[in-house]
Amino acid sequence: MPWLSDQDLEALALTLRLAATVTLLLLALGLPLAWWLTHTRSRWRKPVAALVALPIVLPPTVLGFYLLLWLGPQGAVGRAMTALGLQTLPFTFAGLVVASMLYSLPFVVQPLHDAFGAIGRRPLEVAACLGAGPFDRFVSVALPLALPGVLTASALGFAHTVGEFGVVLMIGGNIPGQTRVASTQIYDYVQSGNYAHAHLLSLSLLLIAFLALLAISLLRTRRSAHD
Amino acid sequence: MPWLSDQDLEALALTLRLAATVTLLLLALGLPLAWWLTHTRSRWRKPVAALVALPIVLPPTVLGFYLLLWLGPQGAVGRAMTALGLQTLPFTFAGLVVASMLYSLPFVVQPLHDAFGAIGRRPLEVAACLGAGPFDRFVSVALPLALPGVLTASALGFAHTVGEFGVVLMIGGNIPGQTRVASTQIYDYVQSGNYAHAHLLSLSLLLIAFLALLAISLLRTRRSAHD
Amino acid sequence: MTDASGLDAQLRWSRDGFDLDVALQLPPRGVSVLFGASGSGKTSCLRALAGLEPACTGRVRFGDALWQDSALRVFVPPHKRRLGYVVQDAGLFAHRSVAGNLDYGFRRAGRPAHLDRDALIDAFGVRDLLPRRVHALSGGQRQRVAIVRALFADPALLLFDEPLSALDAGARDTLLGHLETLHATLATPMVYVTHAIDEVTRLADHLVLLDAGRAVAQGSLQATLARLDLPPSLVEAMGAVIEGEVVRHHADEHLAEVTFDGGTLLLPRRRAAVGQTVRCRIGARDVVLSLTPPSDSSALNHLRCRITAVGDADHPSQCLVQLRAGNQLLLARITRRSLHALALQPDREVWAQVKAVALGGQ
Amino acid sequence: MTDASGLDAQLRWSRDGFDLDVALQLPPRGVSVLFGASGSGKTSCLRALAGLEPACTGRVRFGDALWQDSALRVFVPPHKRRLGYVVQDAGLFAHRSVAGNLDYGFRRAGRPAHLDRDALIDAFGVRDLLPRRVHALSGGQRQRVAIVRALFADPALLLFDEPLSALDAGARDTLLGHLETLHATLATPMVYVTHAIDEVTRLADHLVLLDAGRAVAQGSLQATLARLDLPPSLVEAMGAVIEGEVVRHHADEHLAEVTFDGGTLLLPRRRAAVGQTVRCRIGARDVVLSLTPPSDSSALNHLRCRITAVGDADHPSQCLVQLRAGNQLLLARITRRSLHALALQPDREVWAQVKAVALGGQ
Amino acid sequence: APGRMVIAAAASLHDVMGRLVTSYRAAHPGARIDVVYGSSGILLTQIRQGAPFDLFFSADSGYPQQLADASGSDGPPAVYALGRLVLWSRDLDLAHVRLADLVQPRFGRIAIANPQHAPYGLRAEQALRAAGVWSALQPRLVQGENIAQAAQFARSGNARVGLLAASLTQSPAMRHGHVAAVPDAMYRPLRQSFVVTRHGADNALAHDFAHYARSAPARALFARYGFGLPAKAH
Ligand SMILES: Nc1ncnc2c1ncn2[C@@H]1O[C@H](COP(=O)(O)OP(=O)(O)OP(=O)(O)O)[C@@H](O)[C@H]1O
Ligand SMILES: Nc1ncnc2c1ncn2[C@@H]1O[C@H](COP(=O)(O)OP(=O)(O)OP(=O)(O)O)[C@@H](O)[C@H]1O
Ligand code: MOO
Ligand SMILES: [Mg+2]
Ligand SMILES: [Mg+2]
Repeated sequence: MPWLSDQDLEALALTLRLAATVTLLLLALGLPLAWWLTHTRSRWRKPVAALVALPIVLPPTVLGFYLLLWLGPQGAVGRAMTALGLQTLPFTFAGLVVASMLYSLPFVVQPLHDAFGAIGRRPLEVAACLGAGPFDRFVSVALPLALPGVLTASALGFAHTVGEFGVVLMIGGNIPGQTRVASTQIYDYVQSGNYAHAHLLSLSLLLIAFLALLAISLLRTRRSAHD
Repeated sequence: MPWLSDQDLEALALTLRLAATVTLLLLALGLPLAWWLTHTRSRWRKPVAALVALPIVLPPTVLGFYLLLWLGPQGAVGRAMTALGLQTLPFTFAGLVVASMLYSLPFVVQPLHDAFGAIGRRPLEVAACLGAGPFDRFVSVALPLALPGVLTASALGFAHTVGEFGVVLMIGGNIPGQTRVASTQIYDYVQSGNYAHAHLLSLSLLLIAFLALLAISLLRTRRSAHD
Repeated sequence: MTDASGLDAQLRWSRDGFDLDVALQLPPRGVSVLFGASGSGKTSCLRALAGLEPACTGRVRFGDALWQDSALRVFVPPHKRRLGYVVQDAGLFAHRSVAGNLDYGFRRAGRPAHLDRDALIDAFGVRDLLPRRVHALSGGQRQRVAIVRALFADPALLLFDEPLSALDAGARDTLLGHLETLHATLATPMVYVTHAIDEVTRLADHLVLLDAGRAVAQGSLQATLARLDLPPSLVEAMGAVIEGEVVRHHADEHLAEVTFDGGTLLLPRRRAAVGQTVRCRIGARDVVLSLTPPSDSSALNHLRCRITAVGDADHPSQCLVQLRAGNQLLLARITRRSLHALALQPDREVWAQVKAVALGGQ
Repeated sequence: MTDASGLDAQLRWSRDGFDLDVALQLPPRGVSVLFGASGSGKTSCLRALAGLEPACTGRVRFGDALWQDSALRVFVPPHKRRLGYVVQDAGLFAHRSVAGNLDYGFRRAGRPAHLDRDALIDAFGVRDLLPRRVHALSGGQRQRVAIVRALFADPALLLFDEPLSALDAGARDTLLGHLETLHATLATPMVYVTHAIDEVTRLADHLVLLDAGRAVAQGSLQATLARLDLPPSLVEAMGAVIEGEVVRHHADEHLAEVTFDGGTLLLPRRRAAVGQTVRCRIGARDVVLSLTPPSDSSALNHLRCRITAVGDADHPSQCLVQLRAGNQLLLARITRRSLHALALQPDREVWAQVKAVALGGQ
Repeated sequence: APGRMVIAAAASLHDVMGRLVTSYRAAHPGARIDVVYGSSGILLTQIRQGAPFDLFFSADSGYPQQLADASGSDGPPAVYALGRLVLWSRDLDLAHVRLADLVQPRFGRIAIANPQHAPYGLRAEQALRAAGVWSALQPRLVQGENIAQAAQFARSGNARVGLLAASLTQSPAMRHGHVAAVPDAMYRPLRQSFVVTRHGADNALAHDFAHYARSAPARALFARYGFGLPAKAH
């Protein structure tokens, strides 16, 4: 039985770093977005909601392909970045973050949207009458009441990024320590017939994920004991 | 500008058939499962919940790889199926359905779980006192009240299956008319440098998905006008 | 009271900081009122009776049916108990219109043909609401819909949790009237939670007083309300409930003459016909005592009584005088100053003066 | 009444099948009660005043502040109106303990030092509840927590939507007393929705009668309640509200002697000291009229009055007699039989007899 | 009789296999012939798990040999073409550029296929080692999952240059780029082989196509796509 190689550990660490970064950024983006979607009366609501949901249907490889074209030196975004003296995003950690965010956005926004919707207007009205402004209400009432939804969103976002493969494959370039994550590493093992290593790394990934999910599930139960 | 080839149409049709089949089966499986998770006091609750969530973190190709090993003629399941005179699942439509279900299960169960939880006990108690048995309560009270969650679950399940790539590639074998869905077809175009066809097919996929999501979003709004 | 066909419950239930330990024997007909302060366990009792709290142990028998027996591991789930439970906050289904809510229990009861739905809908004034979404109802409207919905389920036992507390006086009066009629015609026993005195006196046949999770007194309304040792929360309710026969109508004055064992009363005419038995409550605070029969006063009713006991009231300036007119007990609440001024004491004969209008609103 | 420092609102709002069109002028101090049948628009008014219904057009001015003017496109959001709004169903935060709920508005009001929180907590009996989860509260407990939470927010205007309807008589009485004390000490004006008559008579300084979305009458409590043309829903409430000065205490009999313009009354002693002004309500149904001053009767109070008018009551057997004692208007509800037997008519002198105990519970 | 067959082809055969099938189909109207592309390693795994592929065209001889050793094939592997590695760039003139020159920063990122399992990737590594720049280039190497993906990196400009299969650079999409040959001596020869799988053993069409793949017209096509040709069999 082999043991996890340094490369494996590196890939695992990178995976976790990527997933954590993406999850945090997605929450930072998704919370206000879902909130806005729940409460706005703007006529942009439906188009924006559909737009946010779109990445779900795009196969990750397709999404990755278009990102490669757009973010690359010939693409619109890439040209702009080059003009600004910035490095283009493909084959960088930042690029993985951007792509994974795009890819996982709907899986974070959707549960948040549902959770915010389920709160109803009453607690927010009560908070307003107790002197809480909009942002205050969001933080002190909406967030805690939507906690199960926030946890679900985090879990889905995190897990989805850990399991991310197609996008990473397309714009990652498999650079050790930078863009070679656990999923691509396992794939490489499988491809080269190195099943023992593949099994081991898969198992590690599963274990980590299981622990993370268990932790979240415990948080949920503690919270739902309040109902 | 090329037009959609017969192969493209075939792949699109197969994709929709797959996604619809998987979504329906997942709802049939996920609704009772989520319901059970919401209301059981069994000590199996948390392990089952974590188990259901696990597929999220598995990179789809890894999941596909293990399914290939297990369901294939050398695998445990495959051997059992062969012994029963059944065809093994890999490289068949049925195999894609099974794999996609496994892969998308958490994305269906999680929103359902949240939605059922948000209903609270009160409407169910009221229904019980009005003479509704457990199944009746589920159908006549829980389901309609959880409708936004059911729609989200369907949307995520459907879209996730449409966007499925890694699993399909691994255990589907990308066989035209049988297991070559739109996502793998696009990947093929991209790999052979046939970008025009890739763009066209991606666009078609997006359009279909956009319409489906828009329809669901309209259903949601009609429903949330009730709040 | 060990009536085998009524509701017989022994409920025991502890949860953080609150212990319920109640034995109830409720008659198989009529209205049993659970009365008690906020937090005394009224709702908990109803929920346990309905089978909504499996954590509550004990025994519940309703008529021939054993609903729960923790010792025998018997537990009939709520939907098999044929209940009509109106919860404290109405609990309407948000996903159904008013009509859809009403229909819910009706269909599950097998669309009982004997139910006059139109009459109930009109009685509770919900016809105009039928197509409405429940979110667009006012608090009182919701409560009315919830009552009708429970009745539509053709229940064997009605459980009402403060069903009228969200209603205005007018609507309440109307609904109380209909509830009175209902319980005369439906023969469905009702357990009724309230903290409104007039609901107690108008509806209750049987009264259970709850305090801190225990039943401190229970019995028939008459026997319970004329007691001198009730807790202060009941003082406003105290008085006599008299049942008598309508012997004559004074049509032009819209008055009814009612005789009972202890005398004759004139009261504002009600729907009751001559020969019918009616119930009327004489509140302790509405009774004035005098030593001689009063003349040229607007108070129509004067009953000759004998003082049987004197007790304390809730305010030190006052006392309760228990009187007997024939076989009927009456209560009067008067000031101690008057007690002394008139030298009232047990066995003394007095005139109890009661305004007819004080007998009207019940 | 065009008091520039009170609450001046002109609300117009149509939604499926219900039109609200109300003009309110409420005084800058004291309690204004909105009274009306279920569905008459009471809650809608409060919500509009709180700024929770941006769809409602019109104008709302509170003191110097313009809260809303649809014409000028002014709309101050609820959290800037310094409100204490107790909603009909308590609306506690499920994610916070009772203490956490209380703290919410307090912190946002900048932890006002002048609030005596302990006193409020004890007054409303919520000390034992502080660590509890709100799901574990009974209906009445929730309502009390909601009241204290609103008071903790140090509001400039209190909006109470049937805050006591979930409470039992004892708790209600206590709370009403505290609300009375509060409004005397806090100087915070209160708009109070209720359909309970005793809350109207005990708390209201100003009364607004709502019917089908319109204000059918408004004015001071005294002026409004002694009118003979009120809608039937108010008949039970009718009567006089008398303000007089405590001139003596009869300590051994626990009675207080109160003089007012039209005479002297003995009533059960309350906390008020000699020299203080107290309010007491004499319900129309508690007044007995006689032609001669009664003797040897337990009714302590006899006022010499002159009949000013006779009107219809809600039951054909009865009528309302309006009387004047000094400058004070009284109402008596008597049977038409007595009216004729005693030949009562305007300008006649009569004795109005009132039991002291009938003046006690207020 | 018109039959049906499925060909599993290595990613480096994109385009050329399509042409080959088209020309073969002209002589066999009515036959349904499908091509499934993938990296050679994955295709092998799938075949071993029962994939219904009749023919397996690998990018080297090792994978087909493994299949043959596990008696998963009908007969031993046969070489159909010799793979060639080239240096390709979208916009850099590669005239006179040798592999050793790649250390110059102006060449930016360099795309190769994954050396762990893509035969072309392994050859790229060998060539770069032979040029003595393998370690120096490490930070600038980006790996595609297979050689077609590496080509895509280069074609989109995300990698300035790529070490690609010559066959891919002959496709219409890449014909306009700049190409420099990599001397054969710098890497072990890529003897691209195929087998008829056990699944295809009874498929007459598969055997016929196997024959066709070594026929003169097929060899001409391979040559046109930049492959070297093995010595004529039989
Ligand atoms: N879910 C719960 N968990 C723990 N304690 C509870 C729970 N619900 C109620 N209680 C407590 O049980 C006691 C009885 O509550 P219950 O609701 O039966 O009172 P109630 O008599 O109906 O009061 P009210 O008139 O205010 O509705 C109260 O002290 C309350 O705090
Ligand atoms: N969201 C809504 N949409 C449409 N109509 C509504 C809505 N909420 C209430 N109504 C209607 O507006 C009218 C006034 O309701 P409101 O809640 O103000 O009455 P209320 O006087 O407070 O009654 P209650 O004493 O029963 O609480 C009612 O006829 C009600 O049906
Ligand atoms: O054609 Mo390959 O198997 O990617 O080198
Ligand atoms: Mg209760
Ligand atoms: Mg209301």
